[in-house]
Amino acid sequence: MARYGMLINTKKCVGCYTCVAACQRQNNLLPSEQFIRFEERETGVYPTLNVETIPLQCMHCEDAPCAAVCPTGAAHIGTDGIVQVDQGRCIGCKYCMAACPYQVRVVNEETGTVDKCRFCTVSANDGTAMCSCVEACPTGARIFGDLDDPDSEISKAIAETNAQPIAGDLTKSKVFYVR
Amino acid sequence: MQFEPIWGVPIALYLFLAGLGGGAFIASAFVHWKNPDAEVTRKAGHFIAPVVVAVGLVLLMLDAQGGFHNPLRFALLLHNLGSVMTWGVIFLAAFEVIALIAAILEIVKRAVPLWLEAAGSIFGVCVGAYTGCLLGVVKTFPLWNNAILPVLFLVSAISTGIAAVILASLIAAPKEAEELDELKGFHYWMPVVELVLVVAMLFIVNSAGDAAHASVASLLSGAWAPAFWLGFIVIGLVGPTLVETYLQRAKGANERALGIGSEAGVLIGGYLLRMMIVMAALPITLTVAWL
Amino acid sequence: MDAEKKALVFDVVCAGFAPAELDGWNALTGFSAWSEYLDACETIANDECSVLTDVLASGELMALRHPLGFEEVRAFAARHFTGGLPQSAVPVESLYRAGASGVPAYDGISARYMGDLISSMELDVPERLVSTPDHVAVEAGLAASLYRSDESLADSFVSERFTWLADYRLALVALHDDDRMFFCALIDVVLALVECVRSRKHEAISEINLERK
Amino acid sequence: MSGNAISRRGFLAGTAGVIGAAGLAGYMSFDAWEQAYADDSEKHGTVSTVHSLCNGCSNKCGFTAYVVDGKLRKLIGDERHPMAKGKLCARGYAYAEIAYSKDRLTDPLKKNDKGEFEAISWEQALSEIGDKVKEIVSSDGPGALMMVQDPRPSGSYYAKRFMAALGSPNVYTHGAACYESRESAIKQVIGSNSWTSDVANAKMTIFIGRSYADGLRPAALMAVEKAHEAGSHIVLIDPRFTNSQKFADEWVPITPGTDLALVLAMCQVLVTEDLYNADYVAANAVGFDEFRQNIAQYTPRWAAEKTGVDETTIKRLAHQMAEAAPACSIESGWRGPSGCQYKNSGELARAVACFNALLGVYNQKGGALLYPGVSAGKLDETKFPSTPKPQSAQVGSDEFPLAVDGSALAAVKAADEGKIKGFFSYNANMVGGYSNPSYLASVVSGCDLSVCIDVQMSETAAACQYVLPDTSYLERSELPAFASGAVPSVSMRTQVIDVVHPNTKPVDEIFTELAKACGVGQYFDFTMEELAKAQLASVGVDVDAARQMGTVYFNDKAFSYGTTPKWKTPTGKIQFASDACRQAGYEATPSWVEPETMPMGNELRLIEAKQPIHSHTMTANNETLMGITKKYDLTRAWINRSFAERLGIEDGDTIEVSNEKFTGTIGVHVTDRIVPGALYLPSAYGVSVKEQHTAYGVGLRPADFLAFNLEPGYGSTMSHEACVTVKKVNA
Repeated sequence: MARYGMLINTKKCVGCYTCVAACQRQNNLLPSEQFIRFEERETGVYPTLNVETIPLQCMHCEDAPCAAVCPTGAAHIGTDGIVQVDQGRCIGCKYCMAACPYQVRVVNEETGTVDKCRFCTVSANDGTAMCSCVEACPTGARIFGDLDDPDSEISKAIAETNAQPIAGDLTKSKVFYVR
Repeated sequence: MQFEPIWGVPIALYLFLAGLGGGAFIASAFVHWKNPDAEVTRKAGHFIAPVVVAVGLVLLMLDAQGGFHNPLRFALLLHNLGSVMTWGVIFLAAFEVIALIAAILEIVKRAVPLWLEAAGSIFGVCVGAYTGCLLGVVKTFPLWNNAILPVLFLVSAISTGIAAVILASLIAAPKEAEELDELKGFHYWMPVVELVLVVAMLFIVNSAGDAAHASVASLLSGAWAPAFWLGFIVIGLVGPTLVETYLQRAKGANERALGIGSEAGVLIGGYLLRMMIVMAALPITLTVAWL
Repeated sequence: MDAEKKALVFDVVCAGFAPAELDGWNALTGFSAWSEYLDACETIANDECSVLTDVLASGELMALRHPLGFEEVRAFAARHFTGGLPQSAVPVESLYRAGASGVPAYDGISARYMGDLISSMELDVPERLVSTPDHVAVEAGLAASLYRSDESLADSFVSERFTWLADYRLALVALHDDDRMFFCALIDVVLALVECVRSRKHEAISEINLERK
Repeated sequence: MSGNAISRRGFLAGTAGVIGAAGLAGYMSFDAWEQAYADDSEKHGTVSTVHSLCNGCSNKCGFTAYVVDGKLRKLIGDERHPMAKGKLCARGYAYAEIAYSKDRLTDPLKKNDKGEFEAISWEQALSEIGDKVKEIVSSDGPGALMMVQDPRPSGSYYAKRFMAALGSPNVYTHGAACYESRESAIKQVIGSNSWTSDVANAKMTIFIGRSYADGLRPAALMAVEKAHEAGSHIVLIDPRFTNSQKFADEWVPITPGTDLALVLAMCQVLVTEDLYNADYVAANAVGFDEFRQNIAQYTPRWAAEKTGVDETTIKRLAHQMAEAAPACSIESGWRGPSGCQYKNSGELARAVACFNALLGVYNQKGGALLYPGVSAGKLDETKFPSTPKPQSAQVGSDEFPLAVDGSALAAVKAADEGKIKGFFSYNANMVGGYSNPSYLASVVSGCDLSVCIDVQMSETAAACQYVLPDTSYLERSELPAFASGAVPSVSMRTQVIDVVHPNTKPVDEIFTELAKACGVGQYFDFTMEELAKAQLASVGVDVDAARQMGTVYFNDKAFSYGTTPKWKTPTGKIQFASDACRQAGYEATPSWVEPETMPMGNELRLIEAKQPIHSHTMTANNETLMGITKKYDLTRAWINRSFAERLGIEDGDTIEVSNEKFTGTIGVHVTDRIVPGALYLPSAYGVSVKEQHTAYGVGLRPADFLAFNLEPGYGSTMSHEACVTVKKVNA
């Protein structure tokens, strides 16, 4: 049973929004459904500056607060630790949106249900190449893989760069950041 | 980053009405016990409780778009016993059933058995407190995530419930209203307790990180300051307390009008409290402060 | 109301919203044919479940009485039934329903359904409408043919398919063009007819339930 | 009475509009269909893949399209494509929505006397345009026709051939609002239009007003990332702290319009401190002595005062570049300060080319590479007859002799003077942003004949009499797209989905039929596929193999380091001094030219630049991209923090931006990422056509603040020569 996770290296993120556009194309999402949101931090004083763009998306937490509060069981931790939202059960009460400290869940205006990053990189159903955020990123800032496999690219990268979740131990996040 | 509140007026109204329903039932049970002859007041309480809770539930369903499109899914609400909302649904269902039975009994002029009044009151407390817990368990919003909120919401629930009942009796049966001294006695202290709770809560929350501080600031000095100071504090708490103190000494001529005014104030304050807590809360800052 | 009258209502919409030949339009709007159409409108208006009378604004009633000539219909279509203009009101269903991508766009779910339906019923569509099978002229044409073949099937198709016309009517009304009243009238007649068919269908269903109890 | 007046055969399966039993059996309700369709949509969803080229910008990145049941599902950047290298950008993924867009043109349109567009038939459109063209050619000659086209594989061939067939030399690209000054000036120095900086292998690269992360070409962005990781010293000289800062070591903020002074001073340092490659210059260049004398005056102190960059930095940059030579270069730029933005853009490009020459970096590893290209060879004259030589010179070539591609705006000036009567536009939106839109719109609508060929309504189309609907790039195959590169290549755009609107035509058919209508059909007696086949055959490539592979490389023509390029200049040498420039009114060697205008007092210079998710206004009507713009308020103007504080303007306020041409209000982003003397506006917004429902009325358009004024000698639009004042608008 794998334990999928992602590494995002903000030192390589130039804020070009390709990942969110590719995610919308890959998963056929509404224009208003953006599974990735961005925070931008400007530090330093003119003219020595640094601008950091931080992509944020579902962290697929192992102790997912969204799954804990979801009354209908729509938000649940599925196979391989991927937090999923069963669109057939979701009533759109938005409790999970409140409970998620990363604020990365969005309402599908058409169906009234809530959805979020589905780690679609793992489930290329038609067995072909993916245009998910990981493959689409032009600077290769994202790595996806099995955290339980020590030889996987992501495990090695996390060890090498000492990547940390964005908000420390706020939740057992499975997305690690190099900043 | 601009933050759009997740829940809006419908949910704030739902939390307010659920609490008020619970409080109204408790008030009418109390009246039943302490002032058996205040028929109209008791009936009012027993009618208000189920109606306002029903209205609240409808608002909840309207806001939950997914469920609204396919209503069968609401049955799934009982799936996750770990979720406060599931418990809320259970309490609300139980309370609504009891309140309806009580209301029907009133209509057919049969006495509402005391055990039913007691059960209804217990569930009334649960409903009042659950609304606070619903928000309280959410770590994302420091303004919610503290132990005082459920107590504050419960006190406000009972206070607004009593206010509604007294308001009804002032309007429908002014003579009965004069006899409700014990009820008014309790009711007199509630806004004071609420004020203490709010001050304590905001004081503690204010120190819990910059999202917390920003939320409190937006209440005290930011966009919500008018609603907070004028609406909640003055009209909702201080105003009614002053009026009640005045009424206790001088049974003035326009005692009824002042009473109605103060009870209405409590109701307005109760709603504003829910609206502000729901909509002024700002989420934990990951890297950039939410404006 | 007999099936032929219902078919005629849809013939007029089919010809009006995709004007092709002069003689086809003149045949429909000739004195005898058009009075038949007005008669059909009358029956719809009098039907207790229809709300046509108060829906039909005075302008529309007047427009119905004096149908536009072919040249006026063709010119209106040239100005407003073509894509890409602020004054466009292209009568294609998927443009008035958020598609899979949540944005009204061509080739929506209704287009795919109508496309599959037309091929499975071995019908062929005029070349210039082949890519928009959910164009109102195609849907109306199919409805008319169905009414001339199997009324109950036609009723179920009509009750499902034409609900989008209410949104389309809003786009029509918003046009700054006096002739729009005529086209709004045609749409209102269809909407009223659909309303009757739908409510009649519910009665039919409820009757069946009663019998079964 | 037949059930269907709308069609010859209509729905008749039987007679009188009756459907036979078999037909009725085929009926299924929507729910039944949805159930059936949903169940096996995965099973019978046949996935087909096609190689095509993105149309989101002029990079034309190659991608593989995955199509299920005739509907486009996803796009994957082609690993083999030289620009994409396996990646696309946000526009690549989102712009594909254009095929099904609600705002697409579906029929040929003509303006009626009330100025409203009406759909007309292709026959009517073609015959009326044909007659009008013949009338203009007979009365004023073919020189009275002009064409503006933003080059795309089929578009650039067919548009040029159409005009050439008529005998008109007036075919222009968008160059005058993009690269005109840069390519023309570089050609004066080294004989080629541009170079590609070998950033990945360089020790040091300087970018002037250019950001690989905003004007995003995936391959280029990856190259600068690789350079950064390899420790290469990347310098950004720019009034803005752009997204490329992630892979840069140094931001040199500079007063806009003064980059020329900085480069001249750097040249001065190399020459006076004898740090230049004397042998290389002696062997390859002419006019160096004249250059050396002239350059002496441009001391770093003089430049520091002009540019706001301190003297030590100027000297240091020159020294570091000398040290890193030859594995270094100043990047050529794209639309930036050397492309078309200032009165001294041309001179800046010349100075940059000379600086690189001083260090002898051309064709060196890590330097400035002149990549080989391959183009189609000679074709069979009978099948593809060559078009007649135009009798007159291109309009504007007299007043702007240096312009290598000619200036469309010069032609607009001629049209305003009545010399040009017929205007054609393909896949371009001149009125929307090349210069002042209201002026351009008035000139275009003043022409006797104006025809716009596009996929959706634009400012240019709205100004034209006739609008012809093009298919979207996903609904057509196109001619081979040859690209120069380390290994020159050719890539194919193949049709991905069926034509959505039957009344739209692909560009090759439109121009073929237009040519026939204008009586020059004999030059178009072939189909696009035949031409593609012939073009590829002429360079030994099979068209079907090319469409199958997407991109084919000409390994035998690969570039190799160290080769000295053939300088295709009149003197056959690198020209530090250029006669053509002297005749055009410039100094022979690159010299300082004051910008047209400088901000005075509280004025700010209005600068505009690209954002990674838009290609100027072309992608503004896209739901997904505009969704990103709205969520992150990307329409906001930028002003410098200290400047804003002086005026009491805070981040998020609304400000009024105004000058004598235009006034508009916009949200403001107060930031240190811009120099105090400038106001930045993104170049993708302010679309003024209601037909684009998503884009209309969102944000401000920088071009509205610009007066129509052309750069001497080159004819570029000088898009940054506008100053504005700002004031806080109380919300």
